[in-house]
Amino acid sequence: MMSASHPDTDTAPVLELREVSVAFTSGAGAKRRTVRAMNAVTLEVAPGETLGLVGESGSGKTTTASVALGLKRPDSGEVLLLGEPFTRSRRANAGKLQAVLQHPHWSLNPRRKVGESVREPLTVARRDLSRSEQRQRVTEMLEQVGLNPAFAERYPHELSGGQRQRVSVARALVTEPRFIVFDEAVSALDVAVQMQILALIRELQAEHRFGALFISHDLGAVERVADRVAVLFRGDLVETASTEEFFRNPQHPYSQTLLEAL
Amino acid sequence: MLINQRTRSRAAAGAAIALSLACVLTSCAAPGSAPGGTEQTEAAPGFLAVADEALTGTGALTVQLDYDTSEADGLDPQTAQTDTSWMIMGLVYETLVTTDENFEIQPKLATSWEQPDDTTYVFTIDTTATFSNGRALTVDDVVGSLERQVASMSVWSGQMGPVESIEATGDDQVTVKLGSPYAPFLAALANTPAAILPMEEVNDGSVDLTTTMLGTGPYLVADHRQDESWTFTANPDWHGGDNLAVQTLELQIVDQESTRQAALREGSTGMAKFVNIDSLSQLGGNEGLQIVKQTQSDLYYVLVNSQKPDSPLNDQDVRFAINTAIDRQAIADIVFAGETTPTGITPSNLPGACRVDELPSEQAAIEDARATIEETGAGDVELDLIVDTSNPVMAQIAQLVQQQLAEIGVTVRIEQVDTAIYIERVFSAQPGDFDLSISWFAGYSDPSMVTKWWNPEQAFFNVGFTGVHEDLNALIAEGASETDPDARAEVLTELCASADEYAEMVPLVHRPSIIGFDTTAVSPTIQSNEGYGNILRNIADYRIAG
Amino acid sequence: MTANAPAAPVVSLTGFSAEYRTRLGVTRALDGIDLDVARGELLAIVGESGSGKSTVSQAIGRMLPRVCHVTSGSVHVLGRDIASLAPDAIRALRRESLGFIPQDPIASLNPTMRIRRQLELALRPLGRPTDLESLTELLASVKILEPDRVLRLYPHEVSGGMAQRIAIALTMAREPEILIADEPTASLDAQVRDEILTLIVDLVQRSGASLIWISHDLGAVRRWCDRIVVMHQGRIVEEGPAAQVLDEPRADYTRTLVAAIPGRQDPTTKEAE
Amino acid sequence: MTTYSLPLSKRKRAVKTRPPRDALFIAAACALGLIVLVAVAAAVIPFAGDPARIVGPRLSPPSAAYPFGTDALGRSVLARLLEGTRTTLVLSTLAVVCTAVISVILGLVAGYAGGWAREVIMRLSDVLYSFPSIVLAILIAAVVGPGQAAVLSSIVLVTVPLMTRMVSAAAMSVAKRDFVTTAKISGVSAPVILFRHLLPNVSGTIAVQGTYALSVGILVEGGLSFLGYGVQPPRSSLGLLIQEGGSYMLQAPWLLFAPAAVLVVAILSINLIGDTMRDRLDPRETRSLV
Amino acid sequence: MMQILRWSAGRVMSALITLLGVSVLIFVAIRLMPGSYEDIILGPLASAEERQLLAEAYGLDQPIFVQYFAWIGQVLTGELGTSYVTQSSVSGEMLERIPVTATLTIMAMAVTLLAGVPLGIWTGVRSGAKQGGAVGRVVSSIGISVPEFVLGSIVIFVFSQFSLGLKVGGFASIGTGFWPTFQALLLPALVLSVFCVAATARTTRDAVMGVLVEPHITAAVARGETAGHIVRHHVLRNAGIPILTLLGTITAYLLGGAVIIETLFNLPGLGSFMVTGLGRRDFAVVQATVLFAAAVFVVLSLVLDLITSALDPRVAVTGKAGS
Repeated sequence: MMSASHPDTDTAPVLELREVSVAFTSGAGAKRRTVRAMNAVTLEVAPGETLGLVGESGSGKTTTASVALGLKRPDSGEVLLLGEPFTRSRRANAGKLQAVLQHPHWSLNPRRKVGESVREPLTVARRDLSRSEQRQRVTEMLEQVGLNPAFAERYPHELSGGQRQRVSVARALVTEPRFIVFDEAVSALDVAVQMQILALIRELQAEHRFGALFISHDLGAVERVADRVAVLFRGDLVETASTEEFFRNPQHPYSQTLLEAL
Repeated sequence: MLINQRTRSRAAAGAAIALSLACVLTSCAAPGSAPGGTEQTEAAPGFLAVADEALTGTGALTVQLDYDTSEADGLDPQTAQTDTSWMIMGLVYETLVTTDENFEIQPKLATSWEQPDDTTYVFTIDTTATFSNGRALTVDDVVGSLERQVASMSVWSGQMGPVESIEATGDDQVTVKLGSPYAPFLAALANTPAAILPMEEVNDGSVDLTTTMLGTGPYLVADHRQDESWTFTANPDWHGGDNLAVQTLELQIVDQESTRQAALREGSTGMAKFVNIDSLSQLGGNEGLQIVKQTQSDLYYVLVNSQKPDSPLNDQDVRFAINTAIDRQAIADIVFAGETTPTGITPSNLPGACRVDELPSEQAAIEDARATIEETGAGDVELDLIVDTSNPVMAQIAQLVQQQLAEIGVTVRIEQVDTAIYIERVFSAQPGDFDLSISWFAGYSDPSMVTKWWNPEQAFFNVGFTGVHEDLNALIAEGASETDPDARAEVLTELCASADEYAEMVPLVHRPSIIGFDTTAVSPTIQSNEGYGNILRNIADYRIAG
Repeated sequence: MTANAPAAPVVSLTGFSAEYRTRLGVTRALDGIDLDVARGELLAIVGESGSGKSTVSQAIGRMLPRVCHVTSGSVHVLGRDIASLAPDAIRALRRESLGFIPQDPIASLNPTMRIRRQLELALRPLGRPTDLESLTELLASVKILEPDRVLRLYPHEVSGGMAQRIAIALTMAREPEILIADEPTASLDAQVRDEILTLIVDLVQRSGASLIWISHDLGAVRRWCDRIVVMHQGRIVEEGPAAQVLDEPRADYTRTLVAAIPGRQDPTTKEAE
Repeated sequence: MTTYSLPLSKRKRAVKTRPPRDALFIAAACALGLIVLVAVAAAVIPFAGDPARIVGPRLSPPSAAYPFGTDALGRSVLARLLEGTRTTLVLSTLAVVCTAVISVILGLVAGYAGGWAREVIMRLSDVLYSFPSIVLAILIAAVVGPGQAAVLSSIVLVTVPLMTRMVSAAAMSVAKRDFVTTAKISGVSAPVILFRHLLPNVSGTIAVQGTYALSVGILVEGGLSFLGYGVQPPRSSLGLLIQEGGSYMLQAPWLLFAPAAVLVVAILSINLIGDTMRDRLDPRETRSLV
Repeated sequence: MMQILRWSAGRVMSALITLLGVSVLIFVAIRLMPGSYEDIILGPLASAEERQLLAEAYGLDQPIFVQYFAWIGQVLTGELGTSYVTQSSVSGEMLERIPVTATLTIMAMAVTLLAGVPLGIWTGVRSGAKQGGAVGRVVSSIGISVPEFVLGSIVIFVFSQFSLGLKVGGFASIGTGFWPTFQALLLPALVLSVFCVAATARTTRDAVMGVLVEPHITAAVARGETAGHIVRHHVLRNAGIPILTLLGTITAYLLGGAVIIETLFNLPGLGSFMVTGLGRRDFAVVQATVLFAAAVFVVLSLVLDLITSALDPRVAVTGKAGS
């Protein structure tokens, strides 16, 4: 596994999970079951790198995402963003991390114009920019994600699923965060549209050098966008390898069954 | 959106509503009754209805009243304050004497009495009478009861006048001596608070007067559910005879006027008491029902609070101006559709009462009143006028008084409060926490009895809003002690004028009492005039019909 | 247009158009569809979401939502124009001849009732035996391992694959002549998908019924279907035998669709970036 | 940087057709509009005269001189009806606005914050909700003092619990949406999330519950006046007029039916408008089995 | 089974907290009301000493929280205190009045269930068809819009003016055998049920329409099952939850809130007992009746929650209805 954190900030990992464990207790009495979502998971994401995280539903992917985003405090273990543990207030990390989540239908506030949704992170992280400067950044971002800037004036219900997910990506990048989590970001889209979004992410990452954690149950998508792949099986991190290595000969039996199913 | 006559009836066809509309159009109801009210013929002199002797059957009678008795001392008659309590307790307890349709004193437990001089009364007791537990009435019961009443310092002990001594002067004779002549003494003895109690059982503690009633009267209590119903059964060994037609009497407490009307219409009650003057015309049309209007000596009055610090009402001229502005006849015509008459302090239906049109406020001119208000600047202070929600008529009178006072530049804000708040702000608070108010009280059966309420030292309840006026108090005392009728009438007229000028308690109109009964169920005897609000006064003479 | 199969087609849509009229306005769903399905044929309809393929499947069973109005053309099932059928006639058609396999199997079961009770209720109107023994046998026929345990469970306690097997068992018990499966494996996990598809095709071939399979998964369609219809924006852009449509696509839209099949098809070659 | 020009399925520009004409909604809106218009107009130009002044003989039937007849004191019923309608509508609307403000704040906080905050708010609303409403109204009327303030506070306390629960449930479901999570990650403060993201998305629920609260408000005002704790004379309200009319039903049916008709039409149209708004704001697919 | 107990233990706790809240609210509120009990019972002619004496007799002069804990202590031991006005035990009075309100509630509920739910289902199932929607909505809206005191006054008038069999003033016969009580309560129950039937019809219609669009119903339709079969087996069970919740609220309204009908028809029920007690500032009566009404509501909601979880298994596991 990766050695201790690197002093040099350029290659220091953007996100570090050390021995992170999370357990849920559901039901009660006889039916009381404790589900171990994450057992001692350790992983890192370097700047400019995309780590693919795969696993079946119920393998702890979503829990890992909320821990990585600081939405859930782990039962044990450490979570470091840019070397710092998550603090109580989220304002401190404003602008440094962002997410693109699964449901295109609910990724944008239906009652606000698309432009305003994209501009929102700036209002917290970049108070120094004036309103018009912020609007200018929004126009640039929309162009970068391949959308006509005029979309800023439209409402979410006037956009297709693919277009809405592009807006989410724009919103995620507008504050040039160091770390982005993509939690099943494309699984609800059509195959053709998925392709375009994945290509877009690769391209923007090359330009902005953000670290990304790409979570999905779809190996095809992970293969197209991830540099390294990590496999989660019932809360355990069973294998981590480079994408090329992983797809050529998976070590762990569970990884093998995943690949056979393709 | 104007709904004219034609479309309204067409639009409502078919629905239950149409039934009532059809009824209206087919003359069920008298169109808007013009002022002056419906004339009423008396069945016999002094009686609105007389029981038909020919009917010999016996049975049950149901009577619906608007509220139940709920006194501080439970069922003890001596401290009872409301007319409903007097009526209900009057079914079980009996008094020495009673009043007839002309307010004359008639014998009851005292078969006869003489007055050797104007401060001594000697009563002959009917010792054949027995209490319902079978024990015969004795002079000790009479003496004990009257002494207990005088000592009780209750409302009624004041009305009994200056009693000095009560002694048994023979095994069927009791003599009462007064400190000074007191004309209304016999009238005071005629009301339930002066009823004769079973003193032997009271003294030995075997009867608790607050919870049980043990009297010599015609009826016994079979069951009581507070605020719901009373059930009485005839007292088999009542000294007044055991041929009572009404063997079981049920009193139902129904506070909604429309529900009482409905019950009478559909025959689920034989008799009912009404407060709303329109019951007369609303029920008049139904055959089988007879509705009579009994003139009560009770009267509505306006309270003018002269005691509230730095209120314009401290000035008697302002109060008199307000009194002048109030038009009693208009109230009688509009609120009560002409079914009642104005009254002075002494209830106008009692013999010797003062005449209303001679009152100074009736003769004073409205313009003078308006001038007084302008001079004193009383107009620029908004006065509050509080009324009790328990009786909707109060609010109607208040709205009329408000308009009448507006004529002379006095602005009034009406505030409807529930009974508890009303009593606290008007009677408990010293000084009264209000400017004007409207209330009513019983007029009793002797003109000078009610005048006592104008002397706060004897009345207590109006200490918070009435001043003490020596000259008025003197007139009140004189009115009570003057036994010669003509001389008394003069004193009372002077008394009325003086109280009218002080204008702290301004009498308005008589409080009408409407009684409706189902002629196919009962043939009652009902007096045209009533002093103590007892609509069942002649229950013993009632006959059961059908 | 394909040559007409000798026997009369079991399902034929002629010049069929429909549009959705909602508060947001009118959007055209189908634009002049001509489609015939022969008896025993395994037909796949592919296309993006919003291309109208689901609307076609609903039209066959006259299950169009209320906001969707037929503007022209007709649908004939087993030679009868379903628009003119009386309510109980269409119900009889659905009961005896048509079979539907839902996209979301768990949601297609009544959440408040145990599986056994639902099976009894569904099978009793058809006069099928509903005793415990025949129910377990029915579930075994769709390769459910412990049928008696499954019968006692509630729908939310069953896995997606298991629920789909139950749905299939329910449908096939009625021996339908036409089976319509609208993206039957969309909500299932990867390894369960193949088992379900093989089960469906096996049952269809054994019963001789025709299968209309709606999907956007070209890989799976290629393996099982005789003929493929490609739809785009409410119109059929291409139609033909599976191999020909996928290997030498004529319509340019089909070409882009085929290009979009992720590398899975051939795990060894990674798409050049 | 290549933009992908793949011809995605372009959404046909939706043709803006008029919303489906709902006859009921139109009728209800007109009826309510008429009532409000006439009541307000009467305040500006008292064409029906001063409601408190006595104009003619008591209890006279509707005629040319008195279009709606006169009441027990001889006042024009039309004038009192207009004033009564205005009082009732103004009081209920004001009360519902207060209810909405309180319920939205409590509901949003309860829906979003969850945990102990939600528990406290829910328990408070349960306490008020399980309290017999008529006793609650009388208590407030007595403590606050009879009159308009009492009616206002009674309506608020009777309608806040239900509306808070509804808003909280709606807020809870919106709070789970992705755009709220993203806002949280972007460091947006809680109050901003409440009012920028949650409030616009529960406005549908608020509007619908608002109309139902309005009709409950009118009923509470009527009930209070019926028991004598409501509006103070000589002002009138629909409840007061109906209560007075109730005892003159045989002799003067117009005293009861005029205000009763206005009250029923008002509540009926408010409820129908409420239904239509709910269908409009979160349109649902419908199916008829028959 | 254990799991259900643990889940409802939490609910019971919150129910108790709610009841505690109600007891504090009513205790404080009536003491804030101007106009005291002494004024009422002693009447206008009482002197200050008499008032003080009476206050001490009932311990009304002690600090408020002392009085509260004394009262709560009593209530927990089942002792509801004595009415100041009638000096009789409150629980005795309540026991006499509860049957009246209970019978009225049961009869009104019966009418609601027999008319409201079927009407709701009928309009719900036909919601698509043109006339189904309009008629259903107008009828149920009218039912909700007519206040009881309007309907009550009209009914009382019509039934007494034209003897249509039912008696208006027959309240006295309550408790004297089943049939007279039933007759006496039939009319008020019908008036009361108009509102409840309309409200139930509306909620049932919404619930049914909501269930009809669910995928499992689509599957059932696809299986060619008849409308009756689908409604009986699938729609009712799933639409049951919102209907039950509303029925709970309605029953609570009937038990505590039907004061106006009790006043109009002069029925000695719990509601009018509560309001007259309030008018007389009879603290013991008001506190006991309000607490009782609230307790009934809270217990009812608990029972309904349990039934809801039995109806929809997903609730039991996840703690919140799956819908």
